[in-house]
Amino acid sequence: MTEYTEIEMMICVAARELENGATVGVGTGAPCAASMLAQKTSAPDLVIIFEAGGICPELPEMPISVGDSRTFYKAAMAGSMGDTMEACSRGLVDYTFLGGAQIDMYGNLNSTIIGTDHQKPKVRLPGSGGANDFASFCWRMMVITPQDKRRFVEKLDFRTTPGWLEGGNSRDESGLPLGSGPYKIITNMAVMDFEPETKRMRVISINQGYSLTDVQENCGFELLTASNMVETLPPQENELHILREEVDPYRYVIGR
Amino acid sequence: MTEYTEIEMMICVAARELENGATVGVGTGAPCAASMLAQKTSAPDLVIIFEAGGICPELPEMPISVGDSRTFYKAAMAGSMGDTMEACSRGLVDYTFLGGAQIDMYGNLNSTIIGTDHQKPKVRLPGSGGANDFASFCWRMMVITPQDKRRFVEKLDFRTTPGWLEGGNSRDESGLPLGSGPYKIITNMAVMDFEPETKRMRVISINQGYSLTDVQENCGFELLTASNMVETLPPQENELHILREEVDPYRYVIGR
Amino acid sequence: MDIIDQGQGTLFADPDPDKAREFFRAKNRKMENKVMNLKDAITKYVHDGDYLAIGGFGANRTPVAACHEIVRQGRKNMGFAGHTATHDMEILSAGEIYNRLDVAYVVGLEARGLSPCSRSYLESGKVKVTEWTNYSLTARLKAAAMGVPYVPIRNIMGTDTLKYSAAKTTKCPYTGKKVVLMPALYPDVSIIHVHEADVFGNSKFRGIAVSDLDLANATRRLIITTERLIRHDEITINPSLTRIPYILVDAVCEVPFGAYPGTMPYEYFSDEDHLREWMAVEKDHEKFKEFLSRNIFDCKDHDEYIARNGGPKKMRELRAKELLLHKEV
Amino acid sequence: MDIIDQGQGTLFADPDPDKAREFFRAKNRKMENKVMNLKDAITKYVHDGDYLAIGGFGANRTPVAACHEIVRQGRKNMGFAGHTATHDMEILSAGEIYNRLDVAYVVGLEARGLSPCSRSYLESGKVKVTEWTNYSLTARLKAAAMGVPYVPIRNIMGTDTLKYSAAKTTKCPYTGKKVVLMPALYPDVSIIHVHEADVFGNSKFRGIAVSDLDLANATRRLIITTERLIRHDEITINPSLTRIPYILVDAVCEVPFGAYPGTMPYEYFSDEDHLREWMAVEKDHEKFKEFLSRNIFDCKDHDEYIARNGGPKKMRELRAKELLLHKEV
Repeated sequence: MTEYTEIEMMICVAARELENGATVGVGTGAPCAASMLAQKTSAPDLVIIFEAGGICPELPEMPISVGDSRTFYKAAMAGSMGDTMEACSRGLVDYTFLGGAQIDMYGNLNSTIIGTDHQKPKVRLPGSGGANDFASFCWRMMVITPQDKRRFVEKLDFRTTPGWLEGGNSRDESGLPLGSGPYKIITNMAVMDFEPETKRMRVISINQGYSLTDVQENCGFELLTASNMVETLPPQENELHILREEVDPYRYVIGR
Repeated sequence: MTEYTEIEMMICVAARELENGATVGVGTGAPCAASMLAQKTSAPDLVIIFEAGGICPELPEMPISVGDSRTFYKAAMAGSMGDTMEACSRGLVDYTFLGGAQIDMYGNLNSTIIGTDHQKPKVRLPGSGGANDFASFCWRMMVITPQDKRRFVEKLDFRTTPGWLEGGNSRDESGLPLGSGPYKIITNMAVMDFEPETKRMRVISINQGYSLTDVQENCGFELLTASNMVETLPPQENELHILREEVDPYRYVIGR
Repeated sequence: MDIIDQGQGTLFADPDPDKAREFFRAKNRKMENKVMNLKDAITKYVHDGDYLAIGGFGANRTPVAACHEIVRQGRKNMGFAGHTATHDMEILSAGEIYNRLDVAYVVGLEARGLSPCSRSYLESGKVKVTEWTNYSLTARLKAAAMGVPYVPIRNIMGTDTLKYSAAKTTKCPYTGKKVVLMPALYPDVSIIHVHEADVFGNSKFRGIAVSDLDLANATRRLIITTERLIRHDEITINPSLTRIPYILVDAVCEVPFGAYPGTMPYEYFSDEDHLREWMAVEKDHEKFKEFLSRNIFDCKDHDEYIARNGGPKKMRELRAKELLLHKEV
Repeated sequence: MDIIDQGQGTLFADPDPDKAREFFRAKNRKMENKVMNLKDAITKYVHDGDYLAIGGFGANRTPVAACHEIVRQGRKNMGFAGHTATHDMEILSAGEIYNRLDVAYVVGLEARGLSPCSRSYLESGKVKVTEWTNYSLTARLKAAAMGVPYVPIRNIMGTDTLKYSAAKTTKCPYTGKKVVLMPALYPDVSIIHVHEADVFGNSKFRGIAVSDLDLANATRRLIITTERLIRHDEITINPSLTRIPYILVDAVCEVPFGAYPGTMPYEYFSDEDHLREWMAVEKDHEKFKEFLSRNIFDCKDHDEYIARNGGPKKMRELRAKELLLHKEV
């Protein structure tokens, strides 16, 4: 059997969600690796877009910043943040990958503070950056994150970025663009989607080596389960080869 | 005595109103000629701005269109209509020259229709173009126009472009940017400004060869008169020389 | 939201950003070869009843060849954005292709005078008209580009231009100041003429942008006509120069002298004689019909139109004029 | 206008366009030589208490030299736009120059990790914070650039980001849809780093614009730092390439490697070792003090900072890295 790490696993699983010819707004790290891997495997026409203005680059190596010069290397256009965000707002961007210190059962994310006093937080985190923008505008938001109880929480300390808000129809009623919202949550243990009515997080596949119990025990809220829950297809030989040799040869992301 | 035509007269008088270091948003024809003349006489640092995006060009000859390539020849920037209009909206543009088929006592202009049925007008005119924009945003709007009763009317058929609206404080109350408004009206017979309280048109100087009676008889509404009304300084030798030899040698404007 | 004042004009295009999003969601994102001839592009992407917008500025970097082709194909009942529409408007009026018109600047050709044809068409009562200004239409395109239903600006208040527009005046909740809301304008189809494009539609042009960057974003479908096709690597070597990215583009048509008889900056100046001929001949119905046959209906394509109006020699003259070579003595 | 929802955050800059207009009315429009050294420019145009914005994107085309000079001169009580503020924020936090902060992205250096200094300063309670997002701040600058008090966008609704912002949610009168109004942000002073500028301030840069075009328009005062001064005729020969026109600019400072240790596209890549050193040394108060003395307070200017951190040899290495010369084998 092929050996792989959990981060490799998550990147490979994430890459498969991106269909050919789609657009994806990405950040640095695992999202970028997943998008690059998708381009080199099942989605050669995947279009990568960076929030600072890089549109459809040929990434020569892993960017350090979503605005560094790699993000518009041999690009179709080196535009502006307005160009990117307006394209997202108009509905031209299909996917985005986000992360955060905390996530709740509706896929809402916190990347602002830990603690309750906003003006004097216990831990100050970076804030939204472009996360709220991407999550508001892109059709399908995905999250790549390790599964643990401190991340998967009942109640966020701060709702930085919209998921399905309070579930049900609350997102559509909020004023955010219709039809957009969280899509898949990819962890080291499982893949989750959201139950269509309640918009609650739901396990749809479980990674090799883990059980549903593991997943639930590493989650601070009750997870729903899909009726046809399956085992997540593990990383394939060719995916790992391309990820290791072509996407991230210096192990910037997979070496973490 | 130096001979000159009425259009030459108006251009020379208009040019003198532009102080050095000011910005002016201009159209084609007399406004452009006046601005070019000002640059070559009293206002070498006058900055000319065109609505389609040309910023601070060195005009090699009279433009035919406010978007033709002369309007950004050796310019500081070939920008966009947004760039120009946003600069006007932010208050960076001091003067503009406009015209129209009709003008009323508050300096409002009509360049949309003659007649009363908007959907089936007696005469369809071009519409606002950038006139309403310039008149709304630039600090001081001026008009160069022949003086006659069909132009200077009691009531416009259509108020395309704002002057002082209904006079008094009505412009400030309208929502248009504060402190902007019509400044001088330059005709073949006289120069008018606006009385500060009522904002009604007021004769401040009369051109050689005309009397106040001539001016009033060629105006469809009652004109106020300034207490210190003077004779307009006629075109000077050097102004005419530069206008004829350098600004408009092919007589595109002064030959009309 | 309290409406202080509002225009009575008709809104010819739906400002709803969610409906636009549904369209854009389905739009092809692949970097594919989109080169086709202009005839096919107009057939495929410009339909009767569509709302049309034209790039450039009247007779400057205007897709004249595309306007001819629309008239040649006999489109009808279109909406049209009269955003400093001069010679383009003149052509489209000759074909009576539109019956709904957003006016900023129409019927005139700036310093050249007025088009009798455009004018009489608008005076005929056959065209439903809503009034705006140049910047208002730019702002409406900006709102669409931003994917929002409107943007507030500060013009037209206190005028009949507002009264006959479809704008609404409200109060800003931050400052208490009045602002006038410009509803988003998402054209169904637009055509922009550029200097250079690759086969995918990545486009470069020189000179003023007018409102074409927002227009390219705002429009549902976009046809690029280009003086020249270039290799894709001429785009990627300096992506800072890309003005319109391929993802917005549906068709790329190589049309040399595609803006003639208008000006193409750095390439050729307008043919003032021919533009004067247009305006003059419009005064006589029979002569105008004949003129249109010769210049549009009987021309297979723009190459033939150019050939009938002076061909390569004329183009060289207009190039010399554009480059101001007469000043280099 | 009915307010459906609104943030409780403080608005640190007045969105009133008429007040901004009064300022811009008095601004010099003459094309004059504005070249001065960076020290004088900061002294003259950056004041205690001003609201400051920094161009570029964190550690990309960021005016690092100007940030050092602001800290060196000991500015205090400033407002600051944390619009993907990474290494710029780290420097300004080291000097504790601001006490009011609009947050979009702060304390992090993206994939590099977090700045302990920025973080502890924000956790100290000494800084008043209002939350936004990257696009929200872009939109706020766009509103100011347009000379309007706000623009509507469609993000942040339903989140605490709205709750701790100073935004307001209202209903669009055209569509009935909720939109969130972003109040105009007119910074008192901003600094943008470019590749080339003439002595008047006409500026060109390559690569992504981030939000700098709107920022240049929105800000009351603007300092340009440039890798190189160029002759004015290099601007006028191709004015399509001008990104920032002179009329917006108050001072032009020639600062080679002015974005170091960040990236300047097509010129030099970021010095990742030095950026790591910054973050590492911040953990030890004494070491950090020493580090700041060596790199900021004891440096006469940016030339000296460059000399102390590898000088020409290092700059050549970073240039090779930026140009990906290691891939050319």
